[in-house]
Amino acid sequence: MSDIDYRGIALNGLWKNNPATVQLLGLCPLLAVTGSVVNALGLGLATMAVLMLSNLAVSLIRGFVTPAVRLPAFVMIIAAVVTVVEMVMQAYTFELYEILGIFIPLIVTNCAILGRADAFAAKHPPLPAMLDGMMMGAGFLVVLLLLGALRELVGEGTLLANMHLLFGDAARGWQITLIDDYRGFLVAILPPGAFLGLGLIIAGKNIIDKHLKDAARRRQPGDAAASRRVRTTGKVA
Amino acid sequence: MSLLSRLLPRRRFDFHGGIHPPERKALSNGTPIRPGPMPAQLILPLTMHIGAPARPLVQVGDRVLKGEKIAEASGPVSVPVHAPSSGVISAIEPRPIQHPSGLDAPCIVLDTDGEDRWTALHPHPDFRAIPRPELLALIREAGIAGLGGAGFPTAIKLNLRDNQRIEQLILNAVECEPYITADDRLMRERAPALIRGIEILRYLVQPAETIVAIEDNKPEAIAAMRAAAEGTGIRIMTVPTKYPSGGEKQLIRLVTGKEVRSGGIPAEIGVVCQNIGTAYAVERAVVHGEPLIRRITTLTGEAFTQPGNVETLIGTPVQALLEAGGVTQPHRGRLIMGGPMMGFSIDHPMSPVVKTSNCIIAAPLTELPEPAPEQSCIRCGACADVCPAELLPQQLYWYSKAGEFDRARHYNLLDCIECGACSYVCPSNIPLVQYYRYAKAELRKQAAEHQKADRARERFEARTARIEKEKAEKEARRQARLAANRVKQAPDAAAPPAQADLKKAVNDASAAYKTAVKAAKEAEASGADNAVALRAEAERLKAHADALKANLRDAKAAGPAAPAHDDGLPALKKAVADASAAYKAAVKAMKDVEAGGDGDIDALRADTERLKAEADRLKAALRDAKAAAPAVVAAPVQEDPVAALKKAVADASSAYKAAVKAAKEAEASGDGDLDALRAEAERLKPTGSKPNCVTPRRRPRPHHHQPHRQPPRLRPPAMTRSKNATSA
Amino acid sequence: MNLISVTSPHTTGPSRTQRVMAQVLLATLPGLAVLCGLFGWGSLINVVWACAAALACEAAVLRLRGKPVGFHLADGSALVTAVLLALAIPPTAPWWLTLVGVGFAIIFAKQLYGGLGMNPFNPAMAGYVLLLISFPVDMTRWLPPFEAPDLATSLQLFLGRDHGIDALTGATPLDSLRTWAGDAAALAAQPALHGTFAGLGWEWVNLAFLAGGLWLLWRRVITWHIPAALLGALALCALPFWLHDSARFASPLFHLFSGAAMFGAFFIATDPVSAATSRTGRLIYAALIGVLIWVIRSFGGYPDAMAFAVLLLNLAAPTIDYYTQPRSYGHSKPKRGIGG
Amino acid sequence: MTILIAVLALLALAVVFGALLGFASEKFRVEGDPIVDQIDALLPQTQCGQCGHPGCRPYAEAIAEGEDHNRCPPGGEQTIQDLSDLLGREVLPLDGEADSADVKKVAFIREAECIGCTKCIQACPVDAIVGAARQMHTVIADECTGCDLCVEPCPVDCIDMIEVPPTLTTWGWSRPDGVGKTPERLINVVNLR
Repeated sequence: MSDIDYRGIALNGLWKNNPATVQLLGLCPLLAVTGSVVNALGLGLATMAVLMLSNLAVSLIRGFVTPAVRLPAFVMIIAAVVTVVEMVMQAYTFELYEILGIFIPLIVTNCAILGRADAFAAKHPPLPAMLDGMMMGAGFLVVLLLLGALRELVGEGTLLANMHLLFGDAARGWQITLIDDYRGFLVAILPPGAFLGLGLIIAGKNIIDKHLKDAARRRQPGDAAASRRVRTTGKVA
Repeated sequence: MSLLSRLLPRRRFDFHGGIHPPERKALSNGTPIRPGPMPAQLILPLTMHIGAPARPLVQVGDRVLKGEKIAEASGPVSVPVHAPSSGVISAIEPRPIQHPSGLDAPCIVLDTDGEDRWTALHPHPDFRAIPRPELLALIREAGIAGLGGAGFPTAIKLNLRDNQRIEQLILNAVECEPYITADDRLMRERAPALIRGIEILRYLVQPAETIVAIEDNKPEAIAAMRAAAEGTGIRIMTVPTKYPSGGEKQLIRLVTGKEVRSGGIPAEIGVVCQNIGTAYAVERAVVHGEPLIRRITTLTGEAFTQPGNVETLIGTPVQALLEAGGVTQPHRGRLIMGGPMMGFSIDHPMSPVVKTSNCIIAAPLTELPEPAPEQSCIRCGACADVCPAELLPQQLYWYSKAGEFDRARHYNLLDCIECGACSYVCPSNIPLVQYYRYAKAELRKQAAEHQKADRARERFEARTARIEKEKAEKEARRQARLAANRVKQAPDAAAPPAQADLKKAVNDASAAYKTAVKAAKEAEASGADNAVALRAEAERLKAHADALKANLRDAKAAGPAAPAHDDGLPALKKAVADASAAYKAAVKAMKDVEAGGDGDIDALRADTERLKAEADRLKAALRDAKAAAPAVVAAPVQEDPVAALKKAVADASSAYKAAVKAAKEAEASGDGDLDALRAEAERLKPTGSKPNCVTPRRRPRPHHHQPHRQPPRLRPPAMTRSKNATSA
Repeated sequence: MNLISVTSPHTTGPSRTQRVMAQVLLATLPGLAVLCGLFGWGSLINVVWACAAALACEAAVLRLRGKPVGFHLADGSALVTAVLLALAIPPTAPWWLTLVGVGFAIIFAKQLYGGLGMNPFNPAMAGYVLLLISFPVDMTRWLPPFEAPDLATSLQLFLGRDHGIDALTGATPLDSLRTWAGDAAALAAQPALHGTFAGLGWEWVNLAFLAGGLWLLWRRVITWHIPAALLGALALCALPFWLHDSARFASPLFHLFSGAAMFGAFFIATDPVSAATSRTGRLIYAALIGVLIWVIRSFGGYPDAMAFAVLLLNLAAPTIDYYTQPRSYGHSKPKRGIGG
Repeated sequence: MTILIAVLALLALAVVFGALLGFASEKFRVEGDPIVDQIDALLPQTQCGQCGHPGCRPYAEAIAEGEDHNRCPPGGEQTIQDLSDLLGREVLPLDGEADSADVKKVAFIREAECIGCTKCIQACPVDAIVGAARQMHTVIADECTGCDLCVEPCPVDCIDMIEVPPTLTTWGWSRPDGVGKTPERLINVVNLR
């Protein structure tokens, strides 16, 4: 564990092992709150903060917790961190807190967080653990934002509406109306839209991955002509 | 079968599903049976039936007469082959035969001489004079295998166990497949002979009632059979025209309402089912003494200019029949042996007609066009509606297609009779039957592979064990050589008292080894899985004993030791405690084994006795020592013999426990848990730091209460020895 | 010798997928004719447009999936989906509405699941539900019967020109019932509710679809199980409640002949791909659809419920099949579990 | 003070549940799942060593300890799939050389050329070669797993791997080509052994 591959951690969280599109974790809040960019951003940031803090805490206690009780311990840490985040949001972005409602406390049950605590933070020192939390959170946030933007755009024809909920009155003018006089495609805002949208995002990622893989294979010189031990040298008479 | 059931109108039964394909029987049923051609060459496959191939009795160049046996049955499920005409055997070699695979199979090729000279025949017009077993042998020797279906040796079907009561003998004259009219014509023209054949079958199985089932689309045949059966008590029963009512299981359901258990045979429910053509062959064989060398085969399909039924010699190449039936050459389209539903296409026109070939269809593409491409299944469920076995063809299709053969089997794939009704109705042209055949073949393949893998694993493990053993023996020999050298170098000395205990330990260890060997042998004899592991365990114990022996030798070499009282009371006490703990453990283990029933109780009991004696002896020694030197200072001058003794006792008891464990495993022989044993061995290994060698759950209780503490490490014997050697 | 060596059976029955699809299409003609007669050319225009859109979508996806386009297009399943969907949406639907619905039905509900035979949901109904929840206003704008607009108006509507459309529209019988349920006087005043024997105009639509359905039955394209169970269950549910409180609950006759009951029973629920397979299973499946239709119509948020009921039971179809497996010959009881 | 109580209460809960869990994990410990046996059962038992282990069992042990489960050419894709199902691991492409087909092979010694060196006997993992020093060797075809481990050691190169053709008893039907394919010649012969 002497040299930590920070680049690998970042890549892992953002792309290769993205919690939302690859591990398919934490889909409940993901699908529920991504009706608009601001909701997505709010929940994404909260999740990211929780991931970082919980990973840090778990990493710090990793030497003291026996394997048998590690999960309850992790859950307690995560619950505490979530409570903190919830209170902060209640204090500073009350309206958003109201909109996101139950999904803030529900971050506790986001498997991505417990998963990272158990799979990574419990086995690594604090700094990489925190970075991992940040990157996983960022990966989650990116997917949330993408899905939020997609659904907001298709459903309402706008982007970045109601950003003042998160950034204060200065953000009121940020709204971009891409299509004037848009009739609204309601299904995108409704729950089915979340499933369809996420499905499309995952499909898109898989397509890109496939292309990358093909490209990588093309770049490599063909070593397909490996020696075959089996020699079929005859036929039964 | 009482008066009541005779008075009541007979209930009509039906089977699920079924289809009504165009019958197309008028093509061939209008003309009388005519004799088949006499080809220049007859090809007689050695497998015309289900079961083992027949064994040739002739050699190339032999001259044979018509009806002469040229190949004999090679097992219980097998039938002989006879020469259908006189001539010379020109070859015994693989030829293309009547098989959907198109593979070649060994055949006897007979060049006919045109004389058609019979061999001597032995007719038995009065079959009732022959005892039943002899009649069965006669039928078997005549080479009769079911003429309607798969070709199962008839004698086996008729050979009933003594306690078997047959309610119904059913003669299958349904002929439900389209096109085929062989049985129809046979019944129309030779009904009296058929009834005679049925009487023979009746005599053989002694059924409560005999029923000839004929589809209601053959009125002439029904009339002829009714007339011939007058006064015999044989019931001629018409069944509605529906495919596949001629399937054995379907017919039984149709006639009796009973169902043959999946995987069972009709005789279980008191039914014997025979094809009507078989009855004719039986009549020829018994009454005329003529073996099965010819059969009625329908030549049909629009490619025939003279379709009809021919009485053809078995072994006639299809090509000769095509020519006899006036098929324009070359024939383009389908050439089918059997009916259009269950027959198979033959790709080689020189394939011969065999005992089961009831029909040759030569159909141009206009009549039976090329199959259309398979389309997506739309789950219409038509296949399930027509399946006569009441399966879910669609599920079977999905599973077969996806390679989930176990699931297909779970959905009773093996009950599929491959009648083709599902494929017939499928709107998407899915070759369902082939999917099922493929899945069945894969299941067979898996079973074969599994069997083969198991055998390979056994052989591999046996080989590994053998190599291990050889290695261990080599190592033991080397150790012995080394020790011998050392003994030579050191001067012999009188054994100090402590050595007696060491000796004892050696004895114990070798006894444990012997017990283990015995257990292993027993396990091997009973073919238990853990035999190999037990063997390895025994080897380990042997090495241990050897090491202890070496120890003893070393101790001897170390020269005269301090007097007995120098051992110190505490050490002796400890030894006593250890010994009694071991004894208690042994008692416990013995009780366990006794409770378990079998196992090596005697050996264990002997062991226990031995341990008890040892404990007693040690106790006595302790008493003596106490009496002799009440004031001796506890601290011994010389530690080594004590340490050695301690170690020896501990080792012996651990070895003993291992042996107990091994015995227990042997007791559970059969479902031996190799892994547990391996883990055990692993734990016993010198690196393992656990003091226990018995599984935690079965740990003998006394251990917890004894002051005894085993040394925290179980050294490998070799190390123990070297340590002692250096310190000595 | 030029022999074809193929597996048995060597002969096949007359049934073909293409023929099945064509017969379904033919059987919709009476219904389409009556719809056109009552509500103008909108339905016909939409049917044609939907067919074109469906073929295009199907061809595009098949191409992307690397499948033989012509071979799969030829089975006619895309056309059936398109026609059924176009018949279900209002004749006032503009072109883009149809396009979105058909596109979703073909691309998402059918091809993404693997194409014909693999889709768990009825594609036409999936497309319909998508439109219904996305564009509730457009999807409930039916015209009053017997006041069919001329071809030009229909075309204008189809092209999306708002032709004072709200002035043209009227409530469907089921809509009126839902709005005024419980108020006997108001119900009596609703002309839509009082046709010859059921909802005004819609009774003829349903009769036409019934005729088409009976023809399908006669042609053995469908079996009686699904329509009979569906309609029977719907009527049976409606009967006691109607007897109990006829001001709140509609009569069985009204239920059967005023909405999409006949269309659904003969054309939608009978889709073999997404329905249950066994005969018993089909009876249960269709009866549950009937019950659900009545429940949603009487207590739910939408006036008609064919699409929702069918989709819900599509979900349940595998389970129904699982519990209605037949007992195979020679076995004492049906196999359970999935094996493996 | 309130915070302190809350913290203490939580801590107490943590301790109690921790103790409970610890106790339960000792008390209800599951005896080691013989996963190795399960893996071993899925391996084809050719004992060919192409995975780099001396036999299937050692490879099964290695897989249980985390080695990739895609190193078994005789098992092919199916074995990888089965192992993935068993272990809950990702399906990996077959490592190294892809065995060309399902073709079953057995070793065949050209007996005229055999010098009786016993090298192949030592190499055979299933004791399927019989012979003695300076005596001609021969392969028991029924026991041969077709692993070809005997081919390499032979100093005179007298061992062939030969395909086993299907016979009437080992014959099986092939899978139809699927949707869109005209079943022109459906009956392909598949060898079952």
